[in-house]
Amino acid sequence: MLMELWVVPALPLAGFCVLALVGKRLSRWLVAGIGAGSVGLAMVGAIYFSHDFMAFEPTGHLYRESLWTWLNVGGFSPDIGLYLDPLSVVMMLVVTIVGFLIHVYSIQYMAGDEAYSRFFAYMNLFVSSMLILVLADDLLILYLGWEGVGLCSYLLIGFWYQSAANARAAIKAFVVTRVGDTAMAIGLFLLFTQLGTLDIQEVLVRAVRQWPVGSATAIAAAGLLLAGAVGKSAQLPLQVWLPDAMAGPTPVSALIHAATMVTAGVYLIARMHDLFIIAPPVQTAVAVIGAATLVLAGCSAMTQFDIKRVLAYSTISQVGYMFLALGVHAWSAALFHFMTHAFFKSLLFMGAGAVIISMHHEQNMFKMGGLRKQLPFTFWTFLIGACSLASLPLVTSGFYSKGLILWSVWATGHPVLWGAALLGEFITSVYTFRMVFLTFFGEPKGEVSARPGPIILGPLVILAFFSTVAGCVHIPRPLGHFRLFARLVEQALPVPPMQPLPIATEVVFQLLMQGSVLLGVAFAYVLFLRRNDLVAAWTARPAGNALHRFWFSGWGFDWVYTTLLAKPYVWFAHASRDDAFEWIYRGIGAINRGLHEQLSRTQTGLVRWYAVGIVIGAVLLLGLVVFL
Amino acid sequence: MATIPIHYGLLLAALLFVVGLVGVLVRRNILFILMSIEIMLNAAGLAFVVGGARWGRADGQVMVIIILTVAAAEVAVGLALVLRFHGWFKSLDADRASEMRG
Amino acid sequence: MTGVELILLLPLIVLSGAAVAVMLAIAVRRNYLAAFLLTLLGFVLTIMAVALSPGGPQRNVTALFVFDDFARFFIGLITGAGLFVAVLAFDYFRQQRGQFEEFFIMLLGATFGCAVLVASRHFASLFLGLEILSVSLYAMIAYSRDREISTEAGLKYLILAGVSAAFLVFGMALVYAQTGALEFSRMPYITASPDEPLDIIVLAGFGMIIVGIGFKLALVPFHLWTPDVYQGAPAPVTAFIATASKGAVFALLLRLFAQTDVAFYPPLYVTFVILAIASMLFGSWLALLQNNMKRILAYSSIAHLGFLLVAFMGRGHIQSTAAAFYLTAYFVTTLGAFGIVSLLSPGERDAEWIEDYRGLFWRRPFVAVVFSVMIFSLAGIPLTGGFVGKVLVILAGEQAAQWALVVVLVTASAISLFYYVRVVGIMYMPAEAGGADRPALPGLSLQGGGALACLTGLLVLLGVYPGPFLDLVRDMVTTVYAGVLPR
Amino acid sequence: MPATVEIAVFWPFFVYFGCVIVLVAGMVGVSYVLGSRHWERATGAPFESGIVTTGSARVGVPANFYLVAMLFVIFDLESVFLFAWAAVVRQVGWTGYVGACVFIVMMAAALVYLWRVGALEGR
Repeated sequence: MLMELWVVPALPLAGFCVLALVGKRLSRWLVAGIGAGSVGLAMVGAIYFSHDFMAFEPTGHLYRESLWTWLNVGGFSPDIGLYLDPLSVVMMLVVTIVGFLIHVYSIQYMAGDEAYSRFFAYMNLFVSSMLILVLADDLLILYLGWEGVGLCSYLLIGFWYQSAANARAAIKAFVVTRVGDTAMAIGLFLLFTQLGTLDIQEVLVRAVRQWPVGSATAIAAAGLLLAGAVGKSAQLPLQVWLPDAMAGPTPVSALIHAATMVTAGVYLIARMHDLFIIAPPVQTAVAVIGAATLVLAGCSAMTQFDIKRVLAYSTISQVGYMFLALGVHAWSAALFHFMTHAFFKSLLFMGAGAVIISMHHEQNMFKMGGLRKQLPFTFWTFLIGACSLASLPLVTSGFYSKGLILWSVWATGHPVLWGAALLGEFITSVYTFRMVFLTFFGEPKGEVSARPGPIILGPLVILAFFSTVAGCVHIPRPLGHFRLFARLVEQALPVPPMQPLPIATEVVFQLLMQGSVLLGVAFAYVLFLRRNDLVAAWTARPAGNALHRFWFSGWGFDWVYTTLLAKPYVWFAHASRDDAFEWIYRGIGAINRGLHEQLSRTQTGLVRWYAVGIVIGAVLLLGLVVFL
Repeated sequence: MATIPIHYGLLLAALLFVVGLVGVLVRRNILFILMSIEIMLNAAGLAFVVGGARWGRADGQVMVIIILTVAAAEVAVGLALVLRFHGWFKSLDADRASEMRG
Repeated sequence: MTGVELILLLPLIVLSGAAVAVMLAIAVRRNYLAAFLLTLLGFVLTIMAVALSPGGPQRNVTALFVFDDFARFFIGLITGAGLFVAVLAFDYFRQQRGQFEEFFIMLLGATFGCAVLVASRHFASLFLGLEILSVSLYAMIAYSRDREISTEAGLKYLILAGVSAAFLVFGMALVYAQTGALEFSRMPYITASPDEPLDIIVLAGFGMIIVGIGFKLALVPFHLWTPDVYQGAPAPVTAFIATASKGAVFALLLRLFAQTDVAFYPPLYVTFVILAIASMLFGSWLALLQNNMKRILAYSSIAHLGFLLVAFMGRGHIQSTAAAFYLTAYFVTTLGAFGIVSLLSPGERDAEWIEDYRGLFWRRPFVAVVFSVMIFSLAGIPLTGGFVGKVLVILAGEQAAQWALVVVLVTASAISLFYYVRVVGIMYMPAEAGGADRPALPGLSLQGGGALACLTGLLVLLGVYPGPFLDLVRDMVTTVYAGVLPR
Repeated sequence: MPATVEIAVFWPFFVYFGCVIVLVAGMVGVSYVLGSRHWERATGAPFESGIVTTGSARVGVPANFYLVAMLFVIFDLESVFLFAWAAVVRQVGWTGYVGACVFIVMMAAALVYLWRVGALEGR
């Protein structure tokens, strides 16, 4: 039966503790065993609990496990507990399964690294934090996991901290997400002061009871939480950290993009859905942000040279789809896409990693090419992942999940957003196959130095399998109408308000979407495999060149932030170096320093002076006692 | 039988205590400082005797015996330390011991 | 003397018996390891005796002692501290030249003194316990024969402790002369009739007792000895002074004032408030730019005792619970911090300068992480016992409506953050920047590392899951109020 | 406690105190007046008895001397407790007897220790 759920997050945490404390003294195999094994056991536990959960169907479709009361004094008694419902079941399963495969992959991928145990320690902490986040039944604990995820991303992006660029990327990720985190913390304070609790279910119940739909407080609270989600999930306008986060080792990228970090925002919104429902403007903002992000990031992805940066922008874009789905109340569609995306994106990253180590750590796609023959295994798995990302029809999981999103967007009556999503489909298939063609087709340009070993390829195969079949848990009406996933998730999340449209319409829209995808593939085939000169000619022209540069730089967001925020801020900081406030702080410092110096003088080292101190104290004390 | 008022006894004890205290503060020789501490302890002993006499009970005198023994133990360790101190500083000047400060 | 009383006395009997046994063992054959193991055995047996002894309120044994749950708790705590100090001292003195077997006699004796102190309900046992503790400490502080500052520290402590003991015992004599009572419970329950002004001699007597206790607790303005003694004493001894000695005296203070309520007589109350405020602020300021780790910890301990007094300044059970919890967290933290200083000290001198810790993380990651946890706890960062303790103390101060104290507490915590973070920062700096004269680090022994791991685990447990321990403390403090007039 | 002081009761003390002062002052004063005041080579030397002094009286005494002195003080004062016991030996009965025995055994143990570590050897 359902019990002892806590072992799932506790196992990776224990792995972290062991590795952090004695990791350096252990042999590499032991480190790998503990690192991957703890997550593996957590995965087994997660599968076991999920099976139990679905088999026994606890009342209300949820299971709470109260672990302990942190401290109980003066009316303040935060309960520490875990919460399992279909939403967290899905999250927990994906996090542990994908996390475990990435850990296994890392055993070989990181084999040459000096800081082997440090790597696995951070990775375990990462997985553990994410599990705490998705299983928390209290916003305080959720925030703990949230911050833990942020900390681990910082540590792992800057894993090779010897290079200044990596350290800068880590700091950038930390600072940018911190902007969102701060907003979220304020949101939590707001919820606590207004509702008097941080227990998630209680918050939702009280919010719905206390606040009418569209009330200002609800909008403020939901907006602040949205800001937090936007920061973590790298959506507009806080998406700038993710492309730079490629500085970390490739398994880290896979973990951040697929299983842990960027999906935290999606989870948060889905978890707090009642709050968002009573704040319609915020809900609309979620959808608009998602749609805008998916198009913008897709355009940037088309122009990148670095294979990992393409994938990074594609993640931003795909999470944009999830936000879009959340924004139109298609909760299960968002979660469905989260699941399939986790599989194929980790597959793509790990495939890209295999390519990169085979090519002497070369990441520029234009220096690759023709790897189809040299790395057949990697090629086929990568191709499966790419098809899924581009959502080629019928055999890929992306087809089902993204199809559901698009259909939900249309059926809930958002034609403009639907148009953006359709455009995004086209762009997605263009940049995906651009990547495939540049890397695996054409003339070989580089030398393959090493072939990936079985421990690297194993997870790829498993993920390729999942990327193919994971779509079967939800099949749309024209193809058989199988709603296992939606039925499960809708136990926890409301059913989207879809208009009852005829099946024929749905068929038409499926075809439209497939048309744009296939068009994109053809486009990529022509431009990047057959007629390279077209692209070259186009980018040679001033307008084309400018657009290319603009997209390449991620729509100039970094430039905007630097000129509009960072530079004025630095200037202002310089200018106000000697202002009145500064004097206050310096004054406080000087006062404390002066007091320290004066008081230190009383410590003369002379024992008789110390006795004088006692006597003076005694005289004062007796005087006070006697005369008061 | 007429007795001395208790306040006189306590006053005497207090005077003795202050004599010892002043001794601690003004003497630089460690031996004299230790002696002064003995005087302070014995002043307390005297006060206990006075109290015991006032309430007509023996526990005040028991306290005196305890104070005496404790003072002896303290002095024994104190003398050992003084010897060690002399070995290091070649002097019995308490003010020499100011290696640590600040 | 009945059988039950003997069983109740068992912890004291075992401790003193262990001291005599170690002494005789040395007389038979001088062996460092044997003396150490015998000491450990003594401590373990004492803890067992404490655990097995019947608890409950008002377990009086003769006129001198009471072995209620309060005494059992603190004897257990202090014996545990003694145990850790023994482990630290074993590694510490092994690297020095000379004979160190007798150190363990002194350690057992000092622990015995502390145990007498927390179980005392009479001025005679109070004074005896305090002096057994002090006399053992004089010898322990001056134990490092080939270090000048060790002798200096011992002598300073001897003179000043002698003066303060004279104050204490003179205060007792005044109280006795005026009330005829030596037992706490027979002293006037002072605030029972608040309109009636207290006799001036009794007040002066309690004032002098506060001087004596204030000295042992290193409250400002009786704190001047602290840094010098902490610096000069061998690191394990410093750990003992900072924890067991202060803890025992604080427990005694709690009992004395719980039973007489004298601390709530307005003039004395004001005195305590002033002592607390001065200790918190002066301790933090003194530590601010200090470069000697042992002195930093000394000054920070002054501030921490000020925090403890804040909890002491209310007469409800919440306040006593907060004080006992805070004291426990402080015990664990301080033992850990000085334990690290002790374990990192090579034979020739202590690892006391802050420069010795530069880049410690890169040389000794485990030790550096443990030290960070300890310092975080001292600073009151969440998920450590120190944080929970501080929250409890602030709540206690808030419930006693002592807003000035709470404000000062928060201010002093903010100031203290500076030097705590500075220490942590230095540990994570690159190691190359340090001086060339840094001594080689001694190897971490199994028992030393184990002790540190235990302390860290305990500290995190206290911070993350304090519930059961809090309940234990809550039940325990109620016994100290047993037999006292109802409020 | 009467506030007035009955000095009359204590007059023998004052007479005794006065007599002591007068006597001591008289002895010192008379010898000062009558004594001879010459200072020659042999004035300070003992005459026909005692030993001729050599060197200064301020010689360093070996540390062992102080050690024995300390031990003496300690053991001497501990015996005070035995006196206290002796005064009430009948009232305290067997409990007191056992207590005293424990006390004596502890003192003996300390003595054994001192003897074994060589603190008693007057080298």
